[in-house]
Amino acid sequence: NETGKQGNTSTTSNSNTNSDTKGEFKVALIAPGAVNDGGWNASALQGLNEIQAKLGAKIAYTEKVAPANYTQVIRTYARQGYNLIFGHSFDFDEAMKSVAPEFPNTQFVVINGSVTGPNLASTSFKFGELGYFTGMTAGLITKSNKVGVVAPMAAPTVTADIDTFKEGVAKVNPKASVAVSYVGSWEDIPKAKEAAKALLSQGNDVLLVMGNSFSIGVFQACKDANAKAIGWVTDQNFMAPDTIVTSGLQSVEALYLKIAETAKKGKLEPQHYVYGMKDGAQSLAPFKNVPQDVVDKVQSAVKDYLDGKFSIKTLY
Amino acid sequence: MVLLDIFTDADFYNAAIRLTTPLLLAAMGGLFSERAGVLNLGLEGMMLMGAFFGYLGAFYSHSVLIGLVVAALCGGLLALLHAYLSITVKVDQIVTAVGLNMLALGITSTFFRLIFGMDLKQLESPGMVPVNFGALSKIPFIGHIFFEQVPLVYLAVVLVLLVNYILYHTSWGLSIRAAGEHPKALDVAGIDVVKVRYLAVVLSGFLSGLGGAAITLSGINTFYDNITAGRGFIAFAAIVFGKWTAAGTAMATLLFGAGEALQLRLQAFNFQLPYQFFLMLPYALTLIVLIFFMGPAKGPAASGLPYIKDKARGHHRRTVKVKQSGANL
Amino acid sequence: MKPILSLRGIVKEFPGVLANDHIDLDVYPGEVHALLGENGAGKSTLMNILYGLYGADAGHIFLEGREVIIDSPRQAIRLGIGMVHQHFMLIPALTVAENIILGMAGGIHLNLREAARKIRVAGDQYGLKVNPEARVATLSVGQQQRVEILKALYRGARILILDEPTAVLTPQETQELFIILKRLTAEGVTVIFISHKLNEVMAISRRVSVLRRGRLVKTVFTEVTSPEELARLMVGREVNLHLDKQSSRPGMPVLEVEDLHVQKEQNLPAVRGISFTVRAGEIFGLAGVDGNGQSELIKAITGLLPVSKGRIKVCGQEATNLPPRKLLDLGLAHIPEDRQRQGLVLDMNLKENLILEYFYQPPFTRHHFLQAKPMQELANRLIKAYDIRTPNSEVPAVNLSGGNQQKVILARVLYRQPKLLIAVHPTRGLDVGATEYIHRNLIAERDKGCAVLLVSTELDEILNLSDRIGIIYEGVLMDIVDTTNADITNIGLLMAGRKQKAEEAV
Amino acid sequence: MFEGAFSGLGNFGASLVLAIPLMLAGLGIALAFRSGIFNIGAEGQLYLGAMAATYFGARYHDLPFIIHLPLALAASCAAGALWALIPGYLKVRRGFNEVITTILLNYIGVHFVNYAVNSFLKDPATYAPQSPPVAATARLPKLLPGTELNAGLFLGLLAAGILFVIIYKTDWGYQLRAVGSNPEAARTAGMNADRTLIGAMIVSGSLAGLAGAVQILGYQYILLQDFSPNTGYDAIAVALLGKLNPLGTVMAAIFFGALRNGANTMQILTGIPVTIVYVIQAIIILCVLGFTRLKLNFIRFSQPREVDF
Ligand SMILES: Nc1ncnc2c1ncn2[C@@H]1O[C@H](COP(=O)(O)OP(=O)(O)OP(=O)(O)O)[C@@H](O)[C@H]1O
Ligand SMILES: Nc1ncnc2c1ncn2[C@@H]1O[C@H](COP(=O)(O)OP(=O)(O)OP(=O)(O)O)[C@@H](O)[C@H]1O
Ligand SMILES: [Mg+2]
Ligand SMILES: [Mg+2]
Repeated sequence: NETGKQGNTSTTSNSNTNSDTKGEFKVALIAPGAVNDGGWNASALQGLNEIQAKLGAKIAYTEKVAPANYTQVIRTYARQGYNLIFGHSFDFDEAMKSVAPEFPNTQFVVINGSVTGPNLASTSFKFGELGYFTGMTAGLITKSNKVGVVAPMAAPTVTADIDTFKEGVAKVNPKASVAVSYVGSWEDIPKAKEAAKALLSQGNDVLLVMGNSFSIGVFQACKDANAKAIGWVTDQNFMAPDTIVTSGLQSVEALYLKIAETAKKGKLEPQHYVYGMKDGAQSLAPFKNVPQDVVDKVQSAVKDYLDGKFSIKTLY
Repeated sequence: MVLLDIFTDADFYNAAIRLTTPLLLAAMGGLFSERAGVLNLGLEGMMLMGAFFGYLGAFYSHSVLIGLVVAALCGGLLALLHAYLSITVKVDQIVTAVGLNMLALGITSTFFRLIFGMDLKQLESPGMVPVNFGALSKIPFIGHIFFEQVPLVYLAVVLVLLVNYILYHTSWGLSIRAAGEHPKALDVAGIDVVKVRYLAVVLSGFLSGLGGAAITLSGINTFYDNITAGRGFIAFAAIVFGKWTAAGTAMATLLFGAGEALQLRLQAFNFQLPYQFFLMLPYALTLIVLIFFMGPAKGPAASGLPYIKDKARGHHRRTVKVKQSGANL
Repeated sequence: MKPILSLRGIVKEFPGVLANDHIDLDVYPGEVHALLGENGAGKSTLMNILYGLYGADAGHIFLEGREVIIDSPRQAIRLGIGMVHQHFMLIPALTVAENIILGMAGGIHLNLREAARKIRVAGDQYGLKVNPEARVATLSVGQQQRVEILKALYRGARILILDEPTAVLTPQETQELFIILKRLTAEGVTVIFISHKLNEVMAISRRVSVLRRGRLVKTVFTEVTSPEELARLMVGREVNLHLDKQSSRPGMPVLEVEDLHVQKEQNLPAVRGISFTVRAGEIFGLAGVDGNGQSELIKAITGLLPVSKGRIKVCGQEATNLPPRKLLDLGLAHIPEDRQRQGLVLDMNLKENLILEYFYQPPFTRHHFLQAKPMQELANRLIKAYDIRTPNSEVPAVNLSGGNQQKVILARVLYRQPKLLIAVHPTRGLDVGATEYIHRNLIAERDKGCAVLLVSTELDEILNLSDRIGIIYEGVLMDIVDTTNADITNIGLLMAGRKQKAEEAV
Repeated sequence: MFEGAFSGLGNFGASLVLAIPLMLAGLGIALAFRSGIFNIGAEGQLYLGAMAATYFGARYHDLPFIIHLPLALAASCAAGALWALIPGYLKVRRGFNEVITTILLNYIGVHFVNYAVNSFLKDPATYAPQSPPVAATARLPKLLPGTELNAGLFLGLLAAGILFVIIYKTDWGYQLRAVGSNPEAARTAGMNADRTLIGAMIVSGSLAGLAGAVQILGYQYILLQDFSPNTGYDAIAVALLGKLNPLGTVMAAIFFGALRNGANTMQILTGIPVTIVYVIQAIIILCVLGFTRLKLNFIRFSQPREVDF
């Protein structure tokens, strides 16, 4: 299967050559966006690669799938004998729910979804946790007392963190204001950069960046304006080392691996798994270029939270 | 911060101009093509080619200039294909454009992955830096708006004048307009209609390619799948809005760019308005200005029609349509 | 004297049609050489070959004795051949100057002011006065014609081809054109002149070549021929060039127009207080130079333009500002000015075009469904009755020749047995045979008791057909005269707006 | 890809499923183009149609199937027609070029639907920006178990059949063709060109609205943001490729549906990245274009011409 390998430099996505081998563990990923987006979809592919590496599974993925095609793609994988099929967005709820009963021997998982069934589970992060602590960070390091958020769209999985971000800011810096700008896309780099520039020109000096591929544009704008930025999903510090102070980490890879491990043992419960900081699925990336007292303050708050000294309003 | 501050902040105007530039470049290119009678809905694909290959060129050559040249050439290459299909093979210009846009999306994203892999770190090429006007840039307000832009911005402005000059004051521009209005008359006057149209379409590709490069090479300096995100279609609409004139088209793109700059700033005011309405703003604004401040317009009479040499009668379904569009029935 | 241009054995075949069949033609310097032939005889095709628009299948072209190959208009222009096409090749959206210099060699920069100056000079030289800055769309047809000729001369044409140049001209404009042509030939320009109007050919040409069905029938000296002979050569049979008609017996008023005012697109008055009546059984001719409000008057009567003041009655019923369909229902029928733009849907086939006005009525439509059989029967009947030359009724109207297109409209319009027939330029561009045919039909309608309003810029046509003549000038009806005691000079003067002098002269 | 598109009942069914909206929207576009109005607003009309269908489909739960489904479908038609009426009105009464108004309305419509699923149409039972599922009584029945093929296909074919009859066999279609081909002659012959254009726009918008509805009521069952990107634009190519003929449009829609389905299946079966699939699709479209064009030339060339005069 030579052609199959062309586009995917390091990863292998082929699998059909010996698809009917009994006992083989086959895992498929269906991603709504492009897997090279440096964020949400890319982390799913990494997770998939982990599964291949650690569990020796056969893997395959389909990217840039529009909602109209969800069910068809899910079915095709199921028919090909895949044991575990991931839908990498809350969007997949309805499609998974309708296909899952047709293939009782296949396990279906919706990432960030909420549906469940005999062979259908979903997982979510504890949305809201990261927002609070990144908010604290932003509130502590802002000099203008104005901080901003560049977000793709107002989905609850996004706004939950924006809400707690505001709380976090208010907690440490009551004078500070928070402005939110929605780009309307996860990927439009130029537009996101302009959104960031608009926020920066209005005096905001710390931006939380919640995009996929568009984040790079926001980091550039912050760098140009000597402002600070906070990344999302993965540790994005390497994209702008002097600008990005920390990132809210959602260890999607770990999540995928964990689910695959459970599924391989055949023990995936029909439930809605929620993973948060307590599970180690969410955390803050190492701080860079931040005064030590800020780091200490945030980290002690994290510790207090983990110890149950206070709670954060999360989505789940 | 009050609402009015947006308009007293030079940054708003600076951003409006910045956002306008890619649209303007592509629209100026599209203007040539449309004036010559070839609908160019493929501007989107041509911009995308310019955006990617411009980035690629700059990345490997370490020279922005070479990047820009490559961008123009690659936009032109796709345009050449559009010209071949719509002028020589005479297939429908809109379906052709749909195919070409898809082709451009496929080619650019494939090469992007082949070359840069799936790495999270997006490599940056050199990019354009704002032109240094020395003291001029220091003029308060004005300086920030007009003298702190990347070179393509000035090129775009000059281009508006140049396009106007070419269309109305050169023999070649006259031929272009004739090709769009009445190709047979041009043919009879001894000019090769096919050649004129090819040139106009390829030129539209050059400029759209530059428009694409204006997205990737003015500070972002990187690429991503479908980075043009529909800007080519806006450029296409701007030509209609601008009534097929250089100045009108430029105003239309500026209106759109300003609308975008405005909505991004308005969002920060925490109005109790869903963000989708902000995202709509540039489009709604354009529609409102169109309806309330602009009259109906008429496009080139032979727009969208392939030129068939031996055809004795000039009638065709779409001719009739174009003639009637714009007129009050 | 040696011919300046010789064509030898020119053959051109279109799928199914041998448009030019081994044509030999000699044209001598400084002559006006007329080319005659029925519609579709192959005149335009031959000229298009000469101008490099079509490639000939066989044959040779000699210019001043040397063989030349003309494969593009550019080459033709280089060789000093200029052509004014049957359908003008002017771009309405551009100015006169832009049209004239289009495609001419020169620098990149267009110096329009300089070009305008040169055009004025050239215009003075040949007696072709035009305003170089005017947009072509604003010019009258006669002025456009002048622009076309100037365009050819400006490119240094020594041989000037004029394909039906007078088809759309008024008598005055034709006279002006002839003066210009005389002047040109005096300066050594050779003219090839195509026309269907025998009197014009007789008046202007030195020699006449007649084409029939793609073949050159004969070339004769004008001096030694007659219109009758030319007509016979063209058609291949005797043609009666003179209309016989009985005197009219007018009945009830069918069309009454009272103090009518109509405005043009830019709200300019186009019709200013016109009143007249057309009675059953008479032909009322409206004479006038094109662009004096005829179009607007007709559009107002047929419901296509709003009336701003005054009233119209059709068959005694109020008809002011009625929509077109209501008027058609009252018994009005309309042969429009431009058969291709207003009269036909060129993409639709003959059968469909024949029911354009009454497609929705039984028997053609029942319960909103088109009925194929009645349509077919009607088509068969009308094709036969009106001698429409077509292989079958499925042919798109675009493929019919002008004469046959006009017959389609005539057939359709008369099928309803109208009480009021409005015929605008009904024979424009048609050959003698077709013209005769249309004329006979108009008179037959009149004799059946139909009221006919005939609009034409050709005085001959008006005089031959009408019982009464109204003369329109700048939107005003100058006078109404009886044809029996009409004075041609007087009508001509009225058409030019010289009422005062006309009255003095009487 | 052909394997992916056509092999097996399931895959062919999936191709058909994707063809249904393209078919409906394409038919609407063909009709509008035929009448001389350049409706490139199917994208927005489709989104609003889907929104209306979802609204009525999810709002009621105790209606009988026989009322509920038609109600939801009718709502989608009404919404699509309304969105099409705006450019139609602006063109007929005010003379505005419909190309630009429809493009702008597309963006506005899509953003509005995104707003809807975040607000008044949002499913209160979930956090996701999506509508509640439409009731079982408003769903289009499935035709093939184990696929998404649903009665929407009949809707598409029915629409094509009806449109064919309307265009070629009725007085209204006759008038539409006449107005589209030569409005001036049509007016001179007593036809009301304005009313015809508005009528065509209403039908065109309704069909685009239906194209949105069949996706929701046929297999998606909930309304998501960006649920059907570019379908309205692809449908333009479908209509033109089908030569603005209803039957041609059906064929072209199936062709495009197969391409779209093939793209997904190809990724799965062969591992060819989707980006290369785009390239292949584009080349296929361009080749088909060139091919049909050649055929067209051939037909024209061999047509008998009338002989002499
Ligand atoms: N482009 C064409 N394609 C096919 N057939 C053509 C074409 N042009 C002309 N013909 C055919 O050639 C014949 C001669 O046409 P042509 O236009 O030369 O006639 P004509 O003498 O100029 O007629 P008219 O007096 O009406 O202008 C016609 O009968 C027609 O069938
Ligand atoms: N594009 C074409 N395809 C096929 N046949 C054509 C075409 N153009 C012209 N013809 C043929 O040319 C013939 C006459 O053409 P031509 O334009 O000379 O007509 P005409 O009598 O001069 O009309 P008009 O009165 O409008 O000048 C027709 O019989 C028609 O079949
Ligand atoms: Mg002719
Ligand atoms: Mg003729």
